[in-house]
Parts: sequence; structure tokens; C-alpha cells
Amino acid sequence: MVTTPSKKTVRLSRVIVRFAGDSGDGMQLTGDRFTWESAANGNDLSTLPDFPAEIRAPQGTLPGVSAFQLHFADHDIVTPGDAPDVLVAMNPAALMASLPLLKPGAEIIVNTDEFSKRNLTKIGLTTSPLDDDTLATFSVRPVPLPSMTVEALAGFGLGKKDAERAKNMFALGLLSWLYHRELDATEHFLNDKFARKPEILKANVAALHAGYNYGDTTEDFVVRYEVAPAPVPAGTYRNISGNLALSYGLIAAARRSALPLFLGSYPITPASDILHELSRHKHFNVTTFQAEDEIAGIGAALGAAYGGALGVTTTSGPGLALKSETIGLAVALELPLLVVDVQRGGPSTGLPTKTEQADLLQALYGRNGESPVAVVAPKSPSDCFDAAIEAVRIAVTYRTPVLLLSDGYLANGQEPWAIPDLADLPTLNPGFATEPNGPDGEFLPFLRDPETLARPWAIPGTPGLAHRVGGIEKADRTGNISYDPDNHDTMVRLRQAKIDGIDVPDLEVDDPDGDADLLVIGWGSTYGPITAGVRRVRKEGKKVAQAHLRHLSPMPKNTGEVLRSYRKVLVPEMNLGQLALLLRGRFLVDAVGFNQVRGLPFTAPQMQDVINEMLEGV
Amino acid sequence: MVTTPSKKTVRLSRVIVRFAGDSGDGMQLTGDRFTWESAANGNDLSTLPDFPAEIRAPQGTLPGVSAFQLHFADHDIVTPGDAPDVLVAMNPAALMASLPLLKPGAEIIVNTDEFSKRNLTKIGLTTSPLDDDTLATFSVRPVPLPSMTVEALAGFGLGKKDAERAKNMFALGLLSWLYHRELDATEHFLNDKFARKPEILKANVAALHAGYNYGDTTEDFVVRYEVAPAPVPAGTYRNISGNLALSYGLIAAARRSALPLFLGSYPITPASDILHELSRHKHFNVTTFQAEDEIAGIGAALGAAYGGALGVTTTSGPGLALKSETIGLAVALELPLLVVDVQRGGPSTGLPTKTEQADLLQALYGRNGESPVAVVAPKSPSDCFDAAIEAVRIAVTYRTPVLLLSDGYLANGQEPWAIPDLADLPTLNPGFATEPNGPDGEFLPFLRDPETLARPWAIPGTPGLAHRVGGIEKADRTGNISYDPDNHDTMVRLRQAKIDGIDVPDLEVDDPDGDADLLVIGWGSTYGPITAGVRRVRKEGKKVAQAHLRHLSPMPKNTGEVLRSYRKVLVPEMNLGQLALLLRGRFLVDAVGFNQVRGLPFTAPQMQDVINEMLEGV
Amino acid sequence: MTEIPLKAKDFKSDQEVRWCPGCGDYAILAAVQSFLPELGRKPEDIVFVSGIGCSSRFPYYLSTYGLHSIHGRAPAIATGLSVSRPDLDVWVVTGDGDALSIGGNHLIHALRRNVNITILLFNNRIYGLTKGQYSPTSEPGKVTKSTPVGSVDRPFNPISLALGADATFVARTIDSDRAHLIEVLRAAAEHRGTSLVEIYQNCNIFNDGAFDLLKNPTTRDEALIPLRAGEPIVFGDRRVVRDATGHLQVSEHGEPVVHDPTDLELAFALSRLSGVALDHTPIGIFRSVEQPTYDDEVRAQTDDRANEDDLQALLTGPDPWTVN
Amino acid sequence: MTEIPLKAKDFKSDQEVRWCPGCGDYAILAAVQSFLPELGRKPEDIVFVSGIGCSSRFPYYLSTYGLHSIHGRAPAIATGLSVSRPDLDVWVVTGDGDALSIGGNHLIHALRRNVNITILLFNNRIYGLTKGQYSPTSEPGKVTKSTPVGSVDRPFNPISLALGADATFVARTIDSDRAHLIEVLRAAAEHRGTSLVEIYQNCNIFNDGAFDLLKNPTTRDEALIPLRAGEPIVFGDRRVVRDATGHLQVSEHGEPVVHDPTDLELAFALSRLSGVALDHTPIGIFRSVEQPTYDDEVRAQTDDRANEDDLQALLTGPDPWTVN
Ligand SMILES: Cc1ncc(C[n+]2csc(CCOP(=O)(O)OP(=O)(O)O)c2C)c(N)n1
Ligand SMILES: Cc1ncc(C[n+]2csc(CCOP(=O)(O)OP(=O)(O)O)c2C)c(N)n1
Ligand code: SF4
Ligand code: SF4
Ligand SMILES: [Mg+2]
Ligand SMILES: [Mg+2]
Repeated sequence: MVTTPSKKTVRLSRVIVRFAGDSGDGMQLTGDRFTWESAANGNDLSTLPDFPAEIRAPQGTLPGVSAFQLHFADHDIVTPGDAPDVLVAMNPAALMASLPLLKPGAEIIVNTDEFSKRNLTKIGLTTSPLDDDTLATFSVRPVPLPSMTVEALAGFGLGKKDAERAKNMFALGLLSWLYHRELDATEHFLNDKFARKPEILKANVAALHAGYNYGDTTEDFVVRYEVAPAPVPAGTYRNISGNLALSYGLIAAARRSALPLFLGSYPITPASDILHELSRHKHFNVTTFQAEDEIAGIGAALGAAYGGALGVTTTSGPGLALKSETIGLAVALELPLLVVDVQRGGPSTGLPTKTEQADLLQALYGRNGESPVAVVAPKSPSDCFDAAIEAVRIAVTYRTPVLLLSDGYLANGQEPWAIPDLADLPTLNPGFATEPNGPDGEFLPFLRDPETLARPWAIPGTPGLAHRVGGIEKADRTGNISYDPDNHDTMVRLRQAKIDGIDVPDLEVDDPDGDADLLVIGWGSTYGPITAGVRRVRKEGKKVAQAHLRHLSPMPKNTGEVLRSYRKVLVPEMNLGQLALLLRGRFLVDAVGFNQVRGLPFTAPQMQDVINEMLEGV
Repeated sequence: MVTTPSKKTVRLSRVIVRFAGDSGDGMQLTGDRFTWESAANGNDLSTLPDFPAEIRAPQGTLPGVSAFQLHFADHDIVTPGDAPDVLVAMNPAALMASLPLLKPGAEIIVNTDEFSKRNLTKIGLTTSPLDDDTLATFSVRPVPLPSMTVEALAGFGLGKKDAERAKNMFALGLLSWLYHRELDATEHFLNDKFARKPEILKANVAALHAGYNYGDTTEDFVVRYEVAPAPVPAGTYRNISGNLALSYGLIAAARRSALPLFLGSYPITPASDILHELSRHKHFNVTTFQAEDEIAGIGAALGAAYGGALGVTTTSGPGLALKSETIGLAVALELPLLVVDVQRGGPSTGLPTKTEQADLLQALYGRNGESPVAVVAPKSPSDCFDAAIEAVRIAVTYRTPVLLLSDGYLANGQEPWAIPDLADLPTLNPGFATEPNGPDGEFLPFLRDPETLARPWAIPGTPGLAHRVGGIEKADRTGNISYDPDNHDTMVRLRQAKIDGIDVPDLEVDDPDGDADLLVIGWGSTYGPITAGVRRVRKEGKKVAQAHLRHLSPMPKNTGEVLRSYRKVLVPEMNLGQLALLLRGRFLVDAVGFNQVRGLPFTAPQMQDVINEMLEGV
Repeated sequence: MTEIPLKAKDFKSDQEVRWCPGCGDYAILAAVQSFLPELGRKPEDIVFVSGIGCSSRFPYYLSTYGLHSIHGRAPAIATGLSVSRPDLDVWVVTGDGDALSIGGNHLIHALRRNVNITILLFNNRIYGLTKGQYSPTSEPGKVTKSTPVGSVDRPFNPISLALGADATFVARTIDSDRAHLIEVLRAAAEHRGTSLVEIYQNCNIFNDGAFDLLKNPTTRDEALIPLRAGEPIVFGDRRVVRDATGHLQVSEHGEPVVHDPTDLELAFALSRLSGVALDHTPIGIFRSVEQPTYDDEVRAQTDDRANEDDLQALLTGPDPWTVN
Repeated sequence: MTEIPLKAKDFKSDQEVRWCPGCGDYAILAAVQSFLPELGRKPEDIVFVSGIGCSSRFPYYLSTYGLHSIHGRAPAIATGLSVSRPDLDVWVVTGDGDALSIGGNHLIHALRRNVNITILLFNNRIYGLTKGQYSPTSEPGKVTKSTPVGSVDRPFNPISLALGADATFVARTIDSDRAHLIEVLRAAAEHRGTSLVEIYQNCNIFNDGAFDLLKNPTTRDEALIPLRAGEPIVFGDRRVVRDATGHLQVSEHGEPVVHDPTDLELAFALSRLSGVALDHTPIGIFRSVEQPTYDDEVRAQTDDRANEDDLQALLTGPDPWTVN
């Protein structure tokens, strides 16, 4: 594609673009495609969709705004970015909802067609923000997107409504021109998507090109931008969201351990997509069971685990609460079981579509009695793949329920992922018991592996190993019901010791010079913003160390040592200080929390500020 | 009653008696009556029943043993005692099960009639312990209880079986003689109990006297004992178990706040008796609803609370797990609700009939999101009354769910209780909202009382206050659904601040000279054994301070200060260190746990030992 | 009774209604709002309790007291409220997932207990709020997000299930037929005990047209079977008759069965006339019988007859002793 | 098939049986143990899953695999096991509280899905293990620890409830009638799909004699109505007939109805012949129909056809890019 050479190109290091429109405007799709173009361009990137809470909130209203934010750069980045540089706003609601987020001077491509009196009234405005000085500090590019799209499609034999619908492709074309992107891949994508609707296909492709050409010709756009490829390791990449990566991680782990995968689940935002995804892959020996409720979901998973499957259940906070009693049973039975909690805003129904990390203590302690489990938390969307595999390793090796704590931000956020080679993934031998293990040829279902303290996984159908287990306290070794006081104490401690003894890698500290005074430590999805904040502070020439806990139970053996080797410890969390309480209680270090519970990820400047504040106090 | 003057009387300071027999032998009744006699004698006392786990385990077996232990003294005591001084054993199983508990040299009154070969075989013995040297270190009094009872009842026209059944009264009579007790009250009691069965009544009374007279005449018993009355404050006393005291506390609290009491519950050991008890008092405006499950139980209680009742739900650990999600809803709705957890051995079904205090962290954190509640724990059976009233005060004043943590030991243990005068109990004004509270005459269901941060309790039926509430995050003041990030953060913090701001009395420290180095701090039912241990250590001339937390959330304002004013802090708990974790995490003090999870209360010598160990380290 | 008769608008709250445009819930809301004045109760004496789902947002849009609770638990919460507050008119709004999936147990227990509440079950045969998974009333073979190759569950027939739980009032109606909806609401509200009203509701986003057979003028007359107490069961040019073996049949001839809502077996047989296929769908009141209600019976056992002295006596117990 | 035919004793575990002496559970255990050899399965291929209750201790006393789970959840756990292990014979043992109170939802969902499990519901109309509270099958007015002035709940009729959930196999039998029990067990075990067997069981400690009417030689012939497929429903000197309105009646005259376990309406009508009063209690198989089972259908969609390449392709997705 040849473009007017008169337009000048500016090189940028990174750009944050936000697409915002009505639920029906196709913003998620537009964002996805632009993301892909950026990826193909070699940029590093990170994205975050921002859905409305309602299925279809009334058109043109503030709650109805659906947005998609993309951060792409010529270097390694870790968050979807804070203040957008560019906003594409499809209507007044989208414009007004996004304004407070924008960087001063940001570029706003605004669809002027929608600024009717009626639409303004819907959001309580009497005058148009295009006409007063609301946008004075921004660089506004008014584009009548639907009209121009309809114009471009004249002669395609489409009704006005249908033609207008392609306006998001017009916008995408314009953006593509603006950032020097190729259109081929998106054309290819549209070919696939609308293979069976040739008119719609032609219209969308034409709108895409029209948008591109509009940028090229109009006087309104005089500068184009270029963001150079990021120096990423060689390899094959794709974009992946946390829920998808987690689903793939489960499938891969089941495959690598030659276990059938059984998912028992009940739909709940933001975890449902894992159920949806897994149910599309039944040929990988994956069974999905949409249960009548969360209790049945985990119950069935546990039943399948008892039968020798990789039992998994997926949910979000309220569902985890319901599963508490059954997790306790799994602890007592000492069977492998994966419980995935994609955390969302709480308490109670809370903020279902927002992110939060306030289920940590529930995961650790939300059951009656001393009921220890392993807890693992991924730190980024793509890391959900590895975290799932790690969780399966622990569950199967130690015959224990493992709680995997993702969250709404990881679930829906996307980032590039270096696609692993299957051959590089670890394999796992479930090691089913096949023979009696007792001194007298009997089978002792609670005789433990001396190394792991795991008990045998003796599945029904195995001759000679028939046995009975249950949730009542069991005698050590035999597993028979036992009310003996000393046995109970022994078993309580054995179950705890088994979890405490799980082999987890040491906590790694990123402390370039090894002499920082302040350690910032987090867990889960705050990894991105914390890392970005740390980088900013270091750019200011200051020293700060960073560590991130992937294993919350047990914690790495060196955790206490690491913590104690810094004068100050900062724990940023999207809760009121849950990890901080644990670190303080376990290791008696004066860890200080930075806590916000806003349903949104932290931003890099926030992290920068709080780290700086702590540094001043050092 | 005149007794042979030849027999000498020894004064004792305290005695621990254990009655042990088969489930059908009436040991609980015998123990109860002997307890009452001791109480009437003015002794201080403490008791603990020890039931078999099965409804009716096979006769004569070890699991079938039902025991009752009584500690009575001429001074203030705090536990049912450790090693019994006297055992009444009705059969070989009861003897053998109790032997390991006994004090060296203890007196054993053993029913020799049951030592048949068949009965010995049942417990795996080939020779009778009466015939070998098993009992060599004890002082054994063989009594053929059933034969002697049958003999005593010859001429009462009773069959042998029926006559034999009165053998427990024979034993009680004998004990009564041994400890200088009057028989009148027990006679009186029997009169009531068997009013409609005159033969049985006569037989029991006769057996009681026969036992007494047997002691008086036989050569086997040459010494009688006397335990002087304890110097207790003047007042009217009764014996009370924790479950009964808790039930009465609820009724009294409801009455004193003029609220109907609504209990929604599902039976579960050891909490069921509260449901049973409350359902007997419907004329106190008490409604009991046996729900289909724990979730419905708390749901109905919450519905009743929404309607203006004192909503209560009672359960044990596994049931609490099931109630998690609904407690979260109550937190979001900010309505008064009482959740009683009578803790038992866990995890999972665990040890249903045994005690434990391992639900503390579940109570505090067992819900999704930041979901703060108040937590109160009684320290003794009779204290369950006051703790229930305190829990109701907090729930109603602060419009919050309150978790009341009793346990199996408190539930079934008994102790004397100075019956309160109703007039001395606090009254409480539920303060229902009756009028709009907004600046423009509107009703703001989440406008808070500036002092307590409580919201209005506006019950349906109140004109002008109709409003909608739910579990989705609510806007401050208006309570409308709000997805606003800042509002969420505000609300999360407000809910926490409300709980943190609950007015609770300061932690009192018992440190006689004010200069101890070691503080022993506990919570819940360990109060008795800890106190007994502290007393023993002090008797040894050493210094140790003691404090006991009744409020676990919020903790008293001075808790940190108290903890920090001791060089060492010891936290004995019947779990793996739950309070210790909290104290360490909150206050950064190196609190050291002493933990046993045996389904049994701590003993005084245990406490004495561990305190001494800690003191040595000081 | 209020002095000035209330109007539908008096039952509207100030909250913006946020269902998808075209959702069947709007029609039900409008019908309920226009029916409520008839109840003769003040808005403050009415409570709507709901679970979670699109349908469960209902209480926000009414000017009555409202409690938007958690998924599946509304019948339990309403039971506690109804038992302790006989002066209120308690309604439950729920969906097919809320009532029949996670909340199935509370539903059948409310029905068997016969608590005085009126349950409106919006059956759109799909999970709306979580964006389109199949529900326990979805037809087998349903392709949804969670069943990409088709569901394999046999669905519940909510009417049969309710009758199996011995429900005292069971009815069915349709979002689009306002007059019928209101007629059924009226009977349900009048019934003392638990009333269950299944309302076929269109979810135009995830399950559009599920009930078109019953709405389309060219098909509905052959599919919809109106039930009216004491009247022969006839529809279009057909009727429901009993065959020689005592079974119900749809026929063009023969003596039509006369509907009797006190006849449980008849109600059950009518509920089986068609399953998910809807080809013969009775609407109206399947069963309506008077039986003691749980809350009335509970209250008959409960009072505040006991006074302070009784309380003091209770605390004192039969066996006190005195220390001077 | 095992080489040497197994005997009842081969299905006994080494654990001491710990029910109260005289409990009806003993008779059921003995009957099950003597039936199991007939199954022709090795003990290790059989799994008994139970909930919590006296009855739920059952698995401990069998030499098969056994899972004593938590209160009310056995059907859910068994569903996961049955779906993932078609080679096993999966049984559920539960009580009236376990299955119908806390576990009601899992029960009706298992029944509607038609998962291949056999459920034995020991109905003693009381909570045994928690020492005597009334259950959802206790007769109204029941005086128990939790209802000292009598319960006021209308009980479930478990057979009606199961039929309302469209269960494909529903039967009832009695602890004391070993031959009948085994006959019903046999049919239940043969049935593919969810079989529900209600077993009237005496709890001699907390609800002694609950079913004496059906056991006492002087009353049982007038009360017990044996159902046999294809046979007229007659008992003592009476019969079940259809009256003019098509309803079932007990009568001394008239043409007896012929039992047809494929006729759902008939089954439902039979289940209503008597309620808790037991005066006319059908025993035997109420319903038995062949329908697709959930687990078979799920497995028909599931396989491990996809290989390593497919997995690599899945991970790679349609849109990868390469950085060199
Ligand atoms: C405990 C719990 N589990 C799951 C969810 C997620 N969830 C919300 S509504 C819903 C089902 C909605 O379906 P339905 O009841 O039919 O209502 P509709 O939206 O169709 O009106 C689910 C699964 C939840 N909110 N809470
Ligand atoms: C979650 C939970 N709630 C309550 C209990 C207490 N509980 C154990 S068994 C039981 C009911 C037993 O009745 P049923 O199912 O009829 O069995 P039965 O003992 O009569 O055989 C109850 C309420 C429990 N163990 N777990
Ligand atoms: S998703 Fe369906 S049920 Fe929910 S509001 Fe939209 S149309 Fe209505
Ligand atoms: S309590 Fe009843 S059901 Fe339980 S074992 Fe004893 S007799 Fe059997
Ligand atoms: Mg629905
Ligand atoms: Mg029972």
C-alpha cells in the first residue's frame, strides 16, 4: 500500500490506545485486531478489556460503554498501561467515560455522528462536549464514522444499518494507517469470519481500506507514528488471555500426565470462559460437566479424581465459598484436585466483572478445622499456562487439593505468549497404586511416601486395593475410622507437614546491585504494575528490589530470609492487606501494605509513587 | 441418716470422679446427680461428659464406653480435672478405657459382675485385669453391683433385668455415702422423673439407699471423705452447660431488646441442642425453623433479620463452611445476624463429638472478598450466656453479622452458674428507622451513624422507607448499585472500619505483681485449663501473667500494648496456631504457640509444664 | 387499604431499567406493576426477594421493599421473612437457573412446606446473566457456550417437579400475554401458601424465539392449551380427552376433560402433555388447593405469652441452690 | 466375571458393624451382601458412595471400594465417578435427611440427568445419626427433639418427587422383606440410568415401629400393595381400580389396573395412593423406562482422538507470529 509521502512519521517508544463505544459497536473485536496487528509488527503488548456489567445496558448510556485498552511498545512491557495516548470514542458516553483516564494532550478520534441532542441527554449533557471547551486540552480529530462508512459502501447494495455496522472497521483502518500497520492479516481474518456472508465480508474489507485511505488523504491527520519492534527472544508467539492460557495449561498438564481431564463447574463471571473453552476440546479426553451448582461441580470433580481423573473445578469467589466444605473433604481424603478461583470484586456478589485479589485468606483458611491446601497464583495472563501446570504437578505429586488463584484482570487481559514446544513441557507420572503396600500384604491407603508424605492413589478397579475412605478422621496408615486423640493430632500434623514440605522453587529477588533497602513483594496479577513501577523508580536512579510470590502455600523456604534481608518491605495488594498479614505473622517482619480495592489493576505511576514514598522513609 | 461412727472421715481439698460404663448404663444421669449433690454441698465444680461417637455402639466394647467426669473442690476450680482420683467402672471396657487417665493410686470401684470371659473377649483380653497385676498400683474396691442391686430389690416384684437397671443408683448411693452427701435431693429428683412409674421409682430409691448402706456397713470401705464447701459469692446457683447457657443468653438478649427471636438451623453435632432447647421456648416469641440445610438455615435467619427479628443460626464447622456465602451477603447487607459455631474436630467431618478450636480463621476469613465480621468467644460453659448477650449487642448496635465461637467442650461441659437477676441484664434498643434521613426528605439506607458507622435498620412495613438492597456493591449513602471504583474502595474500607470501631472492653491482664515476664494468652474454652495451669505455676512461687481474649474481631484496643509489655507471650490453642498467627501478624510480637489437636481439652498439668518450659527460657 | 387507589406508576422505582432492549422481562415488569395496585396493599407492605440472574434484578425496579440476594437462595430467605412477618406480602422472583439449578432444593422445600410466598419463575431456558449457558430447562441438544456440541441433559419440567413436591399452587403463563399473566398473578397472590408461577420469558440475546411457537399467530392456537377451572379443556379445534386406559390425549373428537385444579393427578398428567417441545402447552392454573401453610402453623405454636417472671424461672431452672 | 462364584461373605469388610442393635440397616446390609455376588462383578469394580448419616456408614461394611463423603453430596460425587469410569458399578447409599433434606437438589438433578448410578435411600423418617430430629419424610405432627410440640411440615413423598423429576427407575421396598428387597435391587442394578430405591427402614432407637403397619401380619395384607409389571394390582382381598373419572381407587370389586412401569402417570397416581399414613402402600417398581443416560451421552462426545500434534496446534492457535 502506497501512502502520500508528504505525511511525516514520528517514532514513538510506546503507545496506549483505548477503543470505547457502545456494547454493540464491536470495540472488543476492533481492539483484538489492532492488538494482533501490533503483535505482528513485533511490538510487545498488553491489553485489558473493560466490559459493562449488564448484558446489554441501554444504548448510549454510561453503563453501556464497552472499552478495550491496548499498550504496545518497542520494549518489554508489563501492563495494559495507565493513561491512554489515543482514544477512539464511538459516542458521547464513550467519550465522557474515558476522558478522566486520558493522558493530557491525548489524541481523540471521535465519531461526531452520534452527538445528537438525544444522545447527549442520555448522559445528562445539555451541550455537546465537542462544542464547548471540555476537550480543550486534547487533540481532537472529529470523524463522522458511520456517514463516511456508508458513503464508502455506496453501491455495495447494503442497507444503511448494515453499512453503518462496518464503522468499526473504518476506525481500525484509520488507526492502521496512523501506526503504519499492514491490513493483510485483518483481511485474512475477515475472510474467515464472514466466509459465509460474502456481502458483509466485502463491506467490512472495503470499510477497512476506506479508513486507511481516509487517514492518508485527509488534512486532519498530518503525522503518522511508528513504534519499532520490541527486542523479544526469537520464537513463535501468539496473544493469549489468562483464561485461555489456564485452559490450555490444564489440557497440557492432563496430557503430559496421561490423565483424563474432568472439569466439574458451574458458570460464574469471570471464570465461565474456562468452562466454555474446555468444553470445546473433548477430543483431548476432556470431560466437562456443567453441574447444578458449585457444590456439585466440585463434588463431581472429586468423584472423578477418586476414579483416577485429573479433577478440576473452576469458579469465582462466591462459588469458592460454596465449595469450602467439599475442599475440606478433599483435604481429608488426600486426593489430587484442582480448584481454580478467578477472583472478582467482593464481598458477596460484589463487582462481578471487576478484578480483585481478596480471596487469598479464604483460599488458605476458608474451611473448618485445620485444613491445609497448596495455593498457587499466576502473575500474568500467559503465566496462567505455567501456573496451571505447576498446580497440577503439586496436586498429583502430593495428592492434595491445590487452589489456583487467578483474577478478573488476568482472565481477560491478553499479552503475547511464546508458544511452548510440547516436548519441552514436563511429564508427570500419576503413579497409581497397583499393589498392596502393607507389611502383611495388606493395603494401607494412608501409608505415606516418606519423601512427599503423599498417600497412595489407589483407584477403583484395582484388584487387591479395595478400601474405604471418608471425611471422618482416619487412623494413620490403615485409614480406618479413628477417634483416638493422639492419632488425630498426628494426622492433623501430617496433613500440614505434607503441604509445608511441598517442593517449591526459592523466591527469586530482582535486586540489580544487591544493595537495595526496600523490597517490594507481591503476588498474582499485581506483577505487571509493580514491575512497571519498579522500573520507573530505577529509571529515576533509585534502588529497589522486587520479588513476586507464585507459591502462597507453602511459601518458598527462603521467604523469611529474603524478607529479613531488607530494611523495608512493601506489599501492594488489591485487598486490605492479606498477604501482608501472612508475611508479618509468619516471619515477624514489619511488611507495610499498599492497598486499594477499586476493582481495577494498579497503575505504574501509582506503584512508582508508593515506592518513592517508602524510599523517602527509608 | 446415721452412719457408723467407726468409719473415719478424711478432709480433701478436691476430688475428681469419673463414672464410666456402657451407653445403656446411665452414667450421664448418675454423673449429673452426683454433680448436683456436690453443688448442693457447696463445692465448686466442673464436669465433662465423654460420649461414644456411635448412637449405640455394640454393648461392652471400647467404643461403646460412655463416661462422665466431675471435679469438685473446696475452692474455685476451672476445669473438669485431669487425672481422676476415683473411677466407677461398670464393665471391663469402661475400666480399661479409663485406666490410662487415672491418678496413680486412684480408687477404683469396679462392677465385678461384668467380668465374664465373653465380655473380656470383646475387648481383646484373655485374662481378667481383676486377676492379674493390671490394677496393682490402684486401690480396687470390687462390688458386684447388679447382683447386690437385685438382692436389695428382692420383694419389689421386679424382673431381674429391671432390677439390674437400678445398679447405677446403687453406685450413686455408695458414692454419696463415701463423700458425705445427702440423698434427699436425688430422691426428690427420682420422684419427679418416675412419677408415672411407681415401681421403677421405688426400686431406684431403694437401690440408692442400699448403695449408701452398703458403704456404711461393708468392711471394704473404711474411710469417708469430705470436701468442704467452696467460698463462693452469695447467690443462687444452678449447674449449666454451654449449649443451655447459650440458648438462654439468646432468649434473654431477644427479650431485653424486645425483638422476636428467629432461629434458622440445621441439626449438627455438637450444636443441635441449641436448636432443641430454643424450640422448647416458643412462648418467649421464639421461632425455630429446622431448615433443609445450613444454607437455608442462615438464609431464613437473614430473611427474618431483614424483617426485624433477631436472626440467629447455629451450626458446627462443616455447617459454617456451607454458610460462608450467605454470611458474605449479610456483610454486604449490613444487617444484624448471629452465627453460632460450636466447633468440633476437623477438617471435614473430622471428629464430630470431640472439641477443637480450629475454626477461628474460617470465622474471620472464610468468605470471598474483604468481608469483615465481629467474632466473640465464650470462655466457659456459663460464660456462653454472657457471650451470647454480648454478641447480640454487637450485631444489633452495629448491624453486622457476629460469629460466636463455642466448642464441643463448652457445649456439653457443665459448671455452677450464679443465676442472674433479669433486672441486672442490659437492655438494648434495636432503633428501627422510622423516618427518612436524607437531606431532601428521601431515605438513604446506607447513610451511617457517625459514631458506630451502622446503617439504618429499616424494616418492611415502614412507610416512606421502602428501598432495595442486595449483594452487589452499593453506593455509599444511597445503597443503589454502583460499579464506581472509588465507591467500592470507600465501601470496603467503611465496612472494615465499622468492625474495627466496635466498642469492646479492654483486655484485662491478671498479673498479680505486675512484673511477670511471661504472658499466657488464650481464647475460648482453653480458659479453664490455662487458668488452672497458671495457678499451679504461681503456687510453685513463679510469676506469670494471664489474659484471655473474648473479642477476636475486633480485638481490644489495648491488645498490642499488653502483648508488647511482656518479654514472652505464650498462646496455647487446640489448633495449629491460629490466634498466634493473628497476634504475630497484627502486633509483630513473637508469640509462641502451644498446640495440640487431640479432640480433648488441655489439662492443667500440661499447661503447668508448658508455662514452666517457657519460664525457663525467659 | 390505601385511601387513594394506587396506580402502576406508584410501583415504579427511580432506578433505570437495565435489561437488554427487547427482553421479555420488560413485559413482565410492566404486567406486575400494573397488577400490584389490585393487591390493595401499600408498597411498603410488599417485599420482593430475588436471587441472581437477569430476572433477579426485578426488585430494583419496583417501589416496594426489595432484597436482591444470592444465587438460588431467595426461597429460603423469603421463608424466614414470611414466617416472621405475617403482615407482609412476600414475593420471590427467580430464573430457571436460579430456581431450578442452584436453588432447586430451596424451591422444592418451600413448595412442600407451603410457606406463604408467591414465586415468579422467569423461564427463558438459558442462563442470561452469565451470557448464555444452557439451563436445566434447555432442550436436549442445545448448543451453547458451555455445550458447543449440544447439551445431553434431560431437562426438568418445572410443573411436574413442583407437583411431585406436592406444591399447592402451580401455574404457567407467558411474558407476551399480559392479560393472562395478570390473571394468573391475581390467582397466585390470592392463594395462601406457596404459589409457583412459571413464566415463559424470551431472552432475545441468548435464546431468542424459544417460545415463538406459543406466540406466533399461525402456530399458537394449535399449541396453547388454556386451563380454566370447571371448564372443558379445549383449544383451537381440539380438546384434551381421556382415552380408554384413563390417559390424557389431544384429539379432535370426544368428550373434553373438565379442568379441576384440585385434582393432582390430572394436573400431573396435563404437565406431561408436552415437554420441552411445546407442541401442546397448557397455560393457566394446573393446581390450586387449600392446605395449611407452614408459616401459619408455626405461628400457631409461637407467641410471647411468657413474661419476665417466666424468663427468670427459666434461667433459674428446677434445681437451683443458694449460697449465703 | 470372576472364576469362582463369589459369596455374600466375600463382600464383607473387616470392620465391625456399629449400628444400634436391632437397627433395620443390618437387614439391608445382609440383603445387599447376599445380592452382590449376583452382579457378577468383582468387589474392586464396585464402588459405594455415601453421604453422612447412620445409613451412610454402609460402605465401611462392604469389601468393595467405598467413599463416605459429606452430607447430601453423594449423588454429585457419584456422578463424577460414573461419568469418568464407565467400567465401574457405582452405588449411592443415603438417608432421608441426606438425600431429601440437604441433598435434595443433587438427587433430583441426578434423576433428571439419568446418570448410571443406583441410589439406595434408607428412609427411616428421622435423623438417626444426630439423635432424633424429624426429617422431610416424617409425618406431620411428629414430636422430636427439634419439634417438641409437633412438626408442621408437609412431608415429601419421595416417589412422587422422583417421578416429578422424571426419574427413569423408581422403586420402593422394605428392610424386613429380604426377598423383595433383593428382587428390587436386582432390577435397580440392571437398569441403565439412575435407579432410585426407597427402602423403608426401621430406626428402633428414634422412630421405632414407623413401618409396623407394613410388617405386622395382622395389618400388612391390607396395607401393602405389591406392584409387578404386567400383573393386575391386587392385594389381600382388594385391588386397585380406575374409577369413572380415570382416578385410581382401592376397592373390593372391579377390574384391577394392570401395572405398567413404563406409564409415568400411572406411577405417579400409584405414588399418591397413600401418603405418610401408609394405609395403602405400593411396593415394587413404580417406574422403569429406558432412556439415554447422561454418562453414555457425555462419553459419546468425549474421546482422546486428539494427538500431540493437535495439542501443539491448539497451543499455537490460528494467529501466531514469529520473531527471528
Ligand atoms: C454462587 C453463584 N454461582 C454462580 C453465579 C453466576 N450466575 C449468576 S446468574 C446465573 C444464572 C442465571 O440464569 P437464570 O437463573 O436462568 O437467570 P436469567 O439470567 O436467565 O434471568 C449464574 C450462573 C453467581 N452469581 N453466584
Ligand atoms: C454439613 C452437615 N450438616 C449436618 C450434619 C449433621 N448430620 C449428620 S447425619 C444428619 C442427618 C441424618 O439423617 P438421615 O440422612 O436420615 O440418616 P440416618 O442417620 O437416619 O440414617 C445430619 C443432620 C453433617 N454431618 N454435615
Ligand atoms: S441476556 Fe436475555 S434475559 Fe438477560 S436481559 Fe438480555 S435478553 Fe433479557
Ligand atoms: S439411630 Fe436408628 S438408624 Fe441409627 S443406627 Fe441406631 S437404630 Fe439405626
Ligand atoms: Mg434463565
Ligand atoms: Mg434417616
